[in-house]
Amino acid sequence: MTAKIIENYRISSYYYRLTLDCAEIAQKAAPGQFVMIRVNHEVEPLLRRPFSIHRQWTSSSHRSAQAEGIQILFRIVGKGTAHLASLSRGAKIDIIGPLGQGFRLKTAISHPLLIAGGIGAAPLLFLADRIEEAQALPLQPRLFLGGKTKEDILCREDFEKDGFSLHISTEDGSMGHKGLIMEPFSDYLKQAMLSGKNEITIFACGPLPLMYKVAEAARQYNLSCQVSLEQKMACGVGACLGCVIEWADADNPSRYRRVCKEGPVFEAGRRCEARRQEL
Amino acid sequence: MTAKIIENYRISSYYYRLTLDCAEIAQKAAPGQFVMIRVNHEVEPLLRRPFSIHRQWTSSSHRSAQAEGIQILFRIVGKGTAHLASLSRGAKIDIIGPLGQGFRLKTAISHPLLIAGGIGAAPLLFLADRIEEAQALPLQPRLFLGGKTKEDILCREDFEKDGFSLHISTEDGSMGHKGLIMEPFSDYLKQAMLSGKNEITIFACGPLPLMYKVAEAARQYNLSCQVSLEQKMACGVGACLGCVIEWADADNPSRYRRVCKEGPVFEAGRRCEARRQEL
Amino acid sequence: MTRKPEIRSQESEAGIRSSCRQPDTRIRLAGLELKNPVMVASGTFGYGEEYSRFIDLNQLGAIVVKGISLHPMEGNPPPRLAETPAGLLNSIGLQNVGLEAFIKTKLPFLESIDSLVIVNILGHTIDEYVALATELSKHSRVDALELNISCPNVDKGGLAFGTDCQSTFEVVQAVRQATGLPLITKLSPNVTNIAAIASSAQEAGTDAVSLINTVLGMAIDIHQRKPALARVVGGLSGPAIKPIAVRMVFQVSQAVDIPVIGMGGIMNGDDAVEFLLAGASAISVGTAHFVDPETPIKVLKGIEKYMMRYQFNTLADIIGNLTIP
Amino acid sequence: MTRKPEIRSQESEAGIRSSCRQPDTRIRLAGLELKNPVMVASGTFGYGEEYSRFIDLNQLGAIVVKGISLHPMEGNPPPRLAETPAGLLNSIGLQNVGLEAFIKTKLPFLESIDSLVIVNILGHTIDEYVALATELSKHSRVDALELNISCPNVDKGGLAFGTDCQSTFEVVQAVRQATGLPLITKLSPNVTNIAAIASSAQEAGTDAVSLINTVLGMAIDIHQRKPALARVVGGLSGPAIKPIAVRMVFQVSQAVDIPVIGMGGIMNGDDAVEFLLAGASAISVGTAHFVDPETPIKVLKGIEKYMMRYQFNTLADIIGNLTIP
Ligand SMILES: Cc1cc2nc3c(=O)[nH]c(=O)nc-3n(C[C@H](O)[C@H](O)[C@H](O)COP(=O)(O)OP(=O)(O)OC[C@H]3O[C@@H](n4cnc5c(N)ncnc54)[C@H](O)[C@@H]3O)c2cc1C
Ligand SMILES: Cc1cc2nc3c(=O)[nH]c(=O)nc-3n(C[C@H](O)[C@H](O)[C@H](O)COP(=O)(O)OP(=O)(O)OC[C@H]3O[C@@H](n4cnc5c(N)ncnc54)[C@H](O)[C@@H]3O)c2cc1C
Ligand SMILES: Cc1cc2nc3c(=O)[nH]c(=O)nc-3n(C[C@H](O)[C@H](O)[C@H](O)COP(=O)(O)O)c2cc1C
Ligand SMILES: Cc1cc2nc3c(=O)[nH]c(=O)nc-3n(C[C@H](O)[C@H](O)[C@H](O)COP(=O)(O)O)c2cc1C
Ligand code: FES
Ligand code: FES
Repeated sequence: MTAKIIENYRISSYYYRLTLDCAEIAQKAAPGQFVMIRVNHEVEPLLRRPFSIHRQWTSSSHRSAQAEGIQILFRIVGKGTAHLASLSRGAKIDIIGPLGQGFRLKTAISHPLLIAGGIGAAPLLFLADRIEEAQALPLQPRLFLGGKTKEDILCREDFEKDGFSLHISTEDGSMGHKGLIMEPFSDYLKQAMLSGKNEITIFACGPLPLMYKVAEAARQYNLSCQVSLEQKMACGVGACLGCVIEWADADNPSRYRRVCKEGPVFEAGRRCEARRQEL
Repeated sequence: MTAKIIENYRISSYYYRLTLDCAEIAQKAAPGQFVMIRVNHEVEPLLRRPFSIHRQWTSSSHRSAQAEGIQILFRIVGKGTAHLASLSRGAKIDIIGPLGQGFRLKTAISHPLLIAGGIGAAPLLFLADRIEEAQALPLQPRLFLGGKTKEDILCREDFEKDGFSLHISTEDGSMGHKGLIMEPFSDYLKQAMLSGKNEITIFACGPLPLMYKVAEAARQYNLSCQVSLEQKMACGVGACLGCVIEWADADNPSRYRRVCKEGPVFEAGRRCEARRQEL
Repeated sequence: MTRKPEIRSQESEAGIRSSCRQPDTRIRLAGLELKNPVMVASGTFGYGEEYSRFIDLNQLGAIVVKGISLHPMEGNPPPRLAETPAGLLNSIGLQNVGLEAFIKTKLPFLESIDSLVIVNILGHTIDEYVALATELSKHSRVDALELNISCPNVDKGGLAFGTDCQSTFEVVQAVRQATGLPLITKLSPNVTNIAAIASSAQEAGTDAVSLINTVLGMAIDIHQRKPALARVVGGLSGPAIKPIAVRMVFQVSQAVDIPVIGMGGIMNGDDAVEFLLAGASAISVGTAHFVDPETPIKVLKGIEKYMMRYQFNTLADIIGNLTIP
Repeated sequence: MTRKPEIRSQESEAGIRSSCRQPDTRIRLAGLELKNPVMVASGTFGYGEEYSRFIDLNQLGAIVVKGISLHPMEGNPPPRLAETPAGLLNSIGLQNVGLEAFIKTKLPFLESIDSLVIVNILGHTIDEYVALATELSKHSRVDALELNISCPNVDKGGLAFGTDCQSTFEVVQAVRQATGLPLITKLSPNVTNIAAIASSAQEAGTDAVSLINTVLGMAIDIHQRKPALARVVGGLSGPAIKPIAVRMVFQVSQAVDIPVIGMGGIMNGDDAVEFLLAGASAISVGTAHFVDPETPIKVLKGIEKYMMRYQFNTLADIIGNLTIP
């Protein structure tokens, strides 16, 4: 379907926030789901590009207003994203979605811990919005946000507005803790376990190595954990079998699973003992 | 080299006049020569597109001012020209030229007859400018301008400013004579020959069938004639041998000749008896 | 935003209006009656269901499902995809649910569709192909079989069946004897002489040939200094291969008497017409689904528009209708 | 106008600065000493002179001139060119001035250039190849010969020499015996097993192989319902064929011990590096000249930049430097 660009806002040198008018997708969207965008009508790039749904959007300030569109938070890494960044308000783009399996929020979550690396923050804000809307939590929800430099620390204020307490780290120390975000996250987990706060659910999105480490930590403490993974995609709808990843759990013994269909969000914590060695 | 767009003026639904800042090319340019333009930096269209130099351009109103740029008159027919039409003032395009062999104006021309079909008018205006600058002609120069509809009749006023007397025809009769431009042209030739005006030199540019007919007429009356031809091109510089056309004359017996190198302007009149039958 | 000027069509619209009769796009081939010549290529359309949310499957001439093997195959390790200029490299490794699960879990959905269903089959030995053909012939929802002969023949050191006339003949003949279903042999383009392979398949009794499968290709991640695909070499599809596909469809059409189903880089109606003019009786949309799930419908509309514009009433009027200078 | 945002490089610029030593891009192959690995492909660069207005020919590793035959050839009728998605189809028909005129009118210009000159030769019989090689070996300005074996072998019913191991062996061996010049055999990609052909050429004594020549393709003008090229089928070049070329260069490099010269769709330095990593010792720029005459210079700069970024000092460090999972 076609969506009109409401705004394509440049956050910093490489990050953009794209607001799209597409009520149909917006109203069906769940946190963790994604859309496939055709950035132009040329043969290069040939394929659509996958982007997480960053937020539902509404023009009205009324809280209970129906969603009229979605936002995408993206980083320029190649041709497709560069082209997307060049589009302006009023332009129309071809988009399909919402696609894939998002974060599962069915059971009451008493203590959500979110962890993101860089652009991984994108889908977590939608999740944070939902957590904030739906839940009166016994403990303050927390977000661990890591990046290379302070430019990669995205949406800080938005998460704070959603009532999250933030832990920030940057590799160059330009904001927050200097180092990798796994360090404060591990420390927190260790302490939480000591103090008996084991009703933790982890939601993670970011580079694959970070996802492995988060999953490993979750299993170590036997915590519930969901991670959002990435893989190159062609169809985005489960038809081509191109986007598989090796990520199995007890309920899903098949070796390769489609990021676009069974994912992008996968169970990664205590329910994933079957193939622990492979992660 | 790179040229900045000074203006990309939309003449009518499908015709544009592009003014480019490229003094180097402009100062070397001769009427009938062309440039190769890279319309974008994508893989489609892959190749440069050839365009005749329509006019030299200068920002100053002083007549003897040095040329600072060139103009291109083009018609949208496909991807490349559509993209070119979408470019605006200030954009930079990659251009090489001037290329090829233009109209030969060495000998004194007492009675130039120009004939153009549609976009064929483009290079003829540059020629008309030169004729107007250089020559005090015994007879008024004439231009025969044909098109499908009046939209295809280009640069009327400019040719008139250059002192040309105009004969116009359109297939739908929306301007001038209703019919093909060969009709008034043939009539004129016939009459001119009767009245002994045989110091005629014909300069033609337009669709291939028209060029064949013009060449045929020139040979019939034993007149000097130069036609500008088109062929798909790849290199534009004589290297690939892709743009050949079957157009031989007494001086050039080789069967296939490169439009980009030996052309685009070829001798077609009395000097071309060798292969008359092939035309 | 850039202005997007319209492209002037070389012919006036009047030509289109003058003949508004809806053209007849039905086509019979290999004993099948297709409501139109637009099929979907194996492996690019899953088992049909995946795209049912995006287009009306009943509008398709035929659905060719993802290649099925006797036993489930887990496929190749990721990464399985790489984009190239105007093309896509894939190395899915023939991952599929296997014959049994296909019949149990995938075929039922297709019962509700009234387009033809063609099952693409693959094997590593002739016996596997025969077993697949025998079993699938028992199911009335299966309208035809498409033999993917681009698979490694384990009895011949892993060389693909379809790269050799003799192996092609043998596998097609064996399957021909095992099934009464219409049989389509899908040819590999990675051969010196595709017309010769097509002739062997014809001799062995195939009812039609389809082509082209993907062209072997490779891409390298120069920053990591490793192949972009885990399995190094993959299959190239998409617009990049269209001229190769058109050439092969033309060559094969000249060489055989059976119908040809053309594919390779078809993105729109004009591309499809190119294949029909080259001699194909039907065409398949493949990679284009990924770009736009509605492609098959748009392709059909494009073919119809072309037929109306030039006043062709039936598909037979355009198939192979090419003037060779 | 559209804003054109920069693309963020995945590695920081610091990596580049840390090793500013100019890398050594010289390469020896087939007894030749190239100042750099960037050559220009036969048929895309005329006889050198055509592009001398646009680039400094002395900066090229080698100039491979348009294919020369014993007698002048007038080539195919037009149209000879058609554009396809990310590709170019050509059917020049081997038009060239012939051996005698080449020596008289084209070679003198090349005397003034200090890059290597490689003459691409083509014949319709083995005798023609031998005659060409014999005569060209007498001219000191000719540094090496490149054998185009994609030509129809009239003694074998017009099948191209390069589609058959035996014919390849025969023609290469005959030319090998006729010349002491370094001999490069240029392979056709239109074969089932290019590694086998390369091995035959090696066995017959070629000093190097170059690949790929163009891929056979076809395009149709659907409005005129005739082939876009007068001669129906032509050769596909450009970015579209790059993945096919990289695959073949990789396969051939694995199969032979002689150096490989890679080409097919190289548009920039990154593309060239892809071929080097796949195993090529040098590369040729072809169709890209038409897009940008400065491509060879830009490609060389791109290779150097890559080497500096990853701190490779010599070309040998990157040739075939590929991790296979
Ligand atoms: C489910 C999912 C959700 C995503 N959500 C977001 C998001 O919210 N915001 C965002 O900025 N990006 C997101 N991505 C990544 C985004 O799709 C890629 O950055 C984009 O496709 C790159 O396109 P390109 O043409 O600019 O880069 P290309 O020119 O295609 O590639 C440039 C570089 O990016 C890498 N790359 C390409 N595709 C992917 C991919 N799918 N995953 C990871 N790396 C890739 C390439 O390997 C290469 O190094 C998501 C990916 C997936 C699979
Ligand atoms: C020496 C020379 C000078 C030219 N001068 C002008 C000029 O001043 N103004 C102008 O508008 N056009 C001129 N042309 C034609 C112009 O080059 C083509 O219209 C243009 O290349 C079409 O590009 P496209 O991508 O828009 O069309 P494409 O998508 O490439 O093709 C669309 C249609 O145009 C036809 N076409 C493509 N290339 C050519 C070509 N070289 N000649 C004729 N038809 C072609 C195709 O067959 C097709 O029918 C000239 C051509 C030559 C060879
Ligand atoms: C992801 C993918 C998977 C494919 N799987 C199969 C398959 O299982 N069996 C088969 O015969 N062809 C398979 N093909 C080949 C296609 O059916 C088709 O022949 C090829 O892609 C060319 O058409 P296209 O360029 O329109 O995609 C596959 C192609 C792609 C891109
Ligand atoms: C117009 C043109 C003419 C060519 N002529 C020759 C030739 O005479 N001899 C030859 O061996 N290869 C010839 N080739 C093939 C090129 O040398 C090269 O192998 C091929 O184009 C692939 O490289 P590219 O994709 O970079 O162009 C020609 C290619 C083109 C495009
Ligand atoms: S992208 Fe096609 S199955 Fe996931
Ligand atoms: S376009 Fe290459 S020789 Fe004329």
